[in-house]
Amino acid sequence: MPYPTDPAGIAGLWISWLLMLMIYSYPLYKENPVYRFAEHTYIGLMLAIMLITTTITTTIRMVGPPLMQGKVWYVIPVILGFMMFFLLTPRYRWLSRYPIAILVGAGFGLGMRGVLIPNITKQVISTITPPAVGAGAVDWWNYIYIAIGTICAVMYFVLTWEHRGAMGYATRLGRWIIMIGLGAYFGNTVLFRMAMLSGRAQFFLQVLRIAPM
Amino acid sequence: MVKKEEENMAIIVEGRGMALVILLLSYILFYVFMYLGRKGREIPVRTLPPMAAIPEGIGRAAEMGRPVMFTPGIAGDLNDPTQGPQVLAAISILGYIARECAKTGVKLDVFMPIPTALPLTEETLRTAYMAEGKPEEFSPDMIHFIAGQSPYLTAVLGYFQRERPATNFLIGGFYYESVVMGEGGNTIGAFQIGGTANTHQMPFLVATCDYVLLAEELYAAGASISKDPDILGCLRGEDVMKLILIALMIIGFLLGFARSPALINVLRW
Amino acid sequence: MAEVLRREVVYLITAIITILMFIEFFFIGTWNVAEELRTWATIIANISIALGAVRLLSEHAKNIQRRRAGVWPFSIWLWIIFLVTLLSGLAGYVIKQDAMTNPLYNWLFTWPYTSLGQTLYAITGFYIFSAAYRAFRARNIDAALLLIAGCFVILTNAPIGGVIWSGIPVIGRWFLDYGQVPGMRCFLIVAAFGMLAYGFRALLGRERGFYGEVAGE
Amino acid sequence: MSEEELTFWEKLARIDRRVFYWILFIGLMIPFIRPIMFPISISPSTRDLYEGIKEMVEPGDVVVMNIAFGVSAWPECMPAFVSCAKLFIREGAKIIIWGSYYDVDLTYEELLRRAKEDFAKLKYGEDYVYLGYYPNMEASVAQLGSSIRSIFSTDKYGTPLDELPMMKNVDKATDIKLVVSGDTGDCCDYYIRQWRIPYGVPVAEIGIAMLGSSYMPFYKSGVLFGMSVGVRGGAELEKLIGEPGEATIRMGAINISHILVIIAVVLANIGYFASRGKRR
Repeated sequence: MPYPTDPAGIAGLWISWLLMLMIYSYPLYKENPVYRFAEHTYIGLMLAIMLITTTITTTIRMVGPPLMQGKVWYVIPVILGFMMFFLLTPRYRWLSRYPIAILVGAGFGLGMRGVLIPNITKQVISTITPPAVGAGAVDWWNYIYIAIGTICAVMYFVLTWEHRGAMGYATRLGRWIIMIGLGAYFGNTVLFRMAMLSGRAQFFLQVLRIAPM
Repeated sequence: MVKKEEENMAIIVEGRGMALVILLLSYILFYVFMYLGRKGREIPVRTLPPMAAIPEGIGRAAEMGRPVMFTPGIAGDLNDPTQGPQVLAAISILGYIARECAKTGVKLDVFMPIPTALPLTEETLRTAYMAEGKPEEFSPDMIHFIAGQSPYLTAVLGYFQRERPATNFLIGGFYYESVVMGEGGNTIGAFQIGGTANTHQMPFLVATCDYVLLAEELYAAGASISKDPDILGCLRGEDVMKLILIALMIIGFLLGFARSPALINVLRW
Repeated sequence: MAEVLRREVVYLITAIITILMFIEFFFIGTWNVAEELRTWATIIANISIALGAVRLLSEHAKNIQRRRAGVWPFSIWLWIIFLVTLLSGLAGYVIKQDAMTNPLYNWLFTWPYTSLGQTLYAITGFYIFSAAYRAFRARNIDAALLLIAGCFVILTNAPIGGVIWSGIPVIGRWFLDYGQVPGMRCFLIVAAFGMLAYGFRALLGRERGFYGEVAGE
Repeated sequence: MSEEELTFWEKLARIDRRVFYWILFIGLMIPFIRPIMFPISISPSTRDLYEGIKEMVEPGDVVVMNIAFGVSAWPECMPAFVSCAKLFIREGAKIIIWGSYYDVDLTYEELLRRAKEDFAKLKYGEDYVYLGYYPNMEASVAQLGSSIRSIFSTDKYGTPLDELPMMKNVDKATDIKLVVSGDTGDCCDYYIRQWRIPYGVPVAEIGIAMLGSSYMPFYKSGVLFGMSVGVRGGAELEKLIGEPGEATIRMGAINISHILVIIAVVLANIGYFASRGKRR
């Protein structure tokens, strides 16, 4: 985005910059009214934008054309959708369970049928697929590591039997394997958070025209 | 002609047979163990070190004469299908913590940022103190309700500095508050027990807590206290499935050295 | 009767829809009902997103009504900014069929909203850094393994790691490409069974948190 | 002497956390004033993403770019997403853009702005379309796989899909060559479960770095054909398409911040073991 030249753009840029500093006054200084002000500004904006994009415009776009074509039954999901708001009234709260039942049924039905192959069978297949012909010692080591690692890690989550004897050793190894996984996850989390923060540091400088926009 | 008939005979979509087998087998196992659980068969949960450490943590607080803090994190609304069960399990564990606290006379402070879980929390604490014969020691003021992530964090960190709790329980559904509270508790030298099923917060709890309940362990810990036969039965069913999978993987792993694709082909069915 | 409508019928609907989704997936044939239901679910979900907003807004309205100390002026501000954004967006939508065509809405969206969103999302970076110094200690084997793997990955993700010592990216890449796989794979498998169990209890009507039953009637 | 050492570490441990926040924030600014560049190696998952697209996409194929990240995750996801769009355009693909995050409109506009020169060669409706927002849930993604028209009967601007030339014969997942999903959450899971498995549509992921860990088993088992991990993946893709951009510059800040984190962890642990050894 080039540095804005119109007054509205310049005002927007500087207001954004100020709002950023208001938020960072919380970690960099302490909790204060200025931070609260910026936080509430965000929530207000977010709610309005969310309502406009989702509930209002998308519903009209999704339901309008079929209704025009004479598919009258499209009124039913709209009514069901608004029945969700009965959650807010203690007396008729139970009415909201009908739309929830559809959402939960579709959600679990699709979720359960969906996880079977990618999460279970594909993972088992990938674990037990040996390296290609002509693979070196490193590939075989990785094959053994992943297979034994997965077996021990899954065994760690066997929760209704005591881990005694050989199983005890296996599950201890399993926990260490899980920790290595979480360690890599942690390393990636640092990358994510720092990338986000660097975006803000860059913006800080861009507004002051120290860094190119 | 014969071929066409064969095609008509197939009713299961190609490549999804094994998935159906896993689904049905799991359901049968879940049902059988749920049924047995309801009939009164006890399903044990294995010793979880974090659970075993709870009395130790509370004993420490009693020795030092300082309070114990519990918080379930901000992520879980009870109606949320992924976060809700975590909070429910956490509240079951809170019941156990509260009983231990009542027994030893340690002050318990609960920081609860989830409005929907408030009545249940109060009920759990009241029952726990009643069960230990000390209903007069329970007061709703033990539950500090604070809405909003930043006020919640500020309140907890302020509490750490003021009261210096001996033991913190960070068990439930967490967002980034896990880092901040884990660090805050560490700085005051508190003994910390964490637990969550949100993968994105597990590393922080592992790095800052002395004991951590990971993923399914949280549900198992909760069920081991609430003795819910449905959850325990399902856990046992899941375990049997996991053992079957482990057996398959061991066989497949060994077959891998012989480069035999037999098992892989079966799984692809 | 009313009690049946409140509970059993609801559980039955959930169960039927769940099973319908299974049938569509596993068995050959065309299943128009399942497709229709998914469109319905999409519309319902789309409308119900407003529920969270309504809840939050009414909470802030209560703050204003009760003059909750230290909070209510902010709640008023939240309502003002909400209404301004909503009305400007609606104006844009009504006039030109696109909310973004309204200059005020576009401005609020492009500048304050974007900036605040990115700022709030990034705040955790600070906490991770101070926690790294003050709390991330190898207090036991678990934490030690986590930190060792973590440090190698951190130095691999940053190109400077390879400049410090050429072995770092080699080890770090191993952690990323192989080391973490069994642990993460185990989470996938365990989560899948957890979902099957949870869904099964929902199918039988024994898991009711999401209907709002636990939170009190 | 050893007692002095103890107090030294203790003193260090008591430094106010805000000192660290300031060090970090100022440290992050340095690379934007004075760039710090080191060569970037390409990771296998990013290479597979790049080569997979080059191999699979023929001119005229229809691909989907799913925006499941918000404005708030631009610094992390946008560079890779933009590079990917550029790559699609070079391969002659026709692009459908839609998204499941409510501020998707802004992300779409930013995508057009950042890849302005590439999109200038294309014609809306013939080479790319923008369908707008759909709710982020499994049922919607599944239904998009069965029939796009049952969710989007028109494009974002109200034109019926049948009037858009590139959408004429496109309605099901099987009409789509491949999907690239940019994520902060679990939307890619839905594409895996509802597009990849039932219809065999190749799916790739451009996600925040944490998803690089959670989706690694999917990539390893061939469920995802490629994966770009956070801003680092963005920098790698920029290198692969030969247009170093935002992510490449940002790697300087990544260098500084990562080194700071490592120093912090190392110091913390030296202090911890020093004071613990003393106590014994």
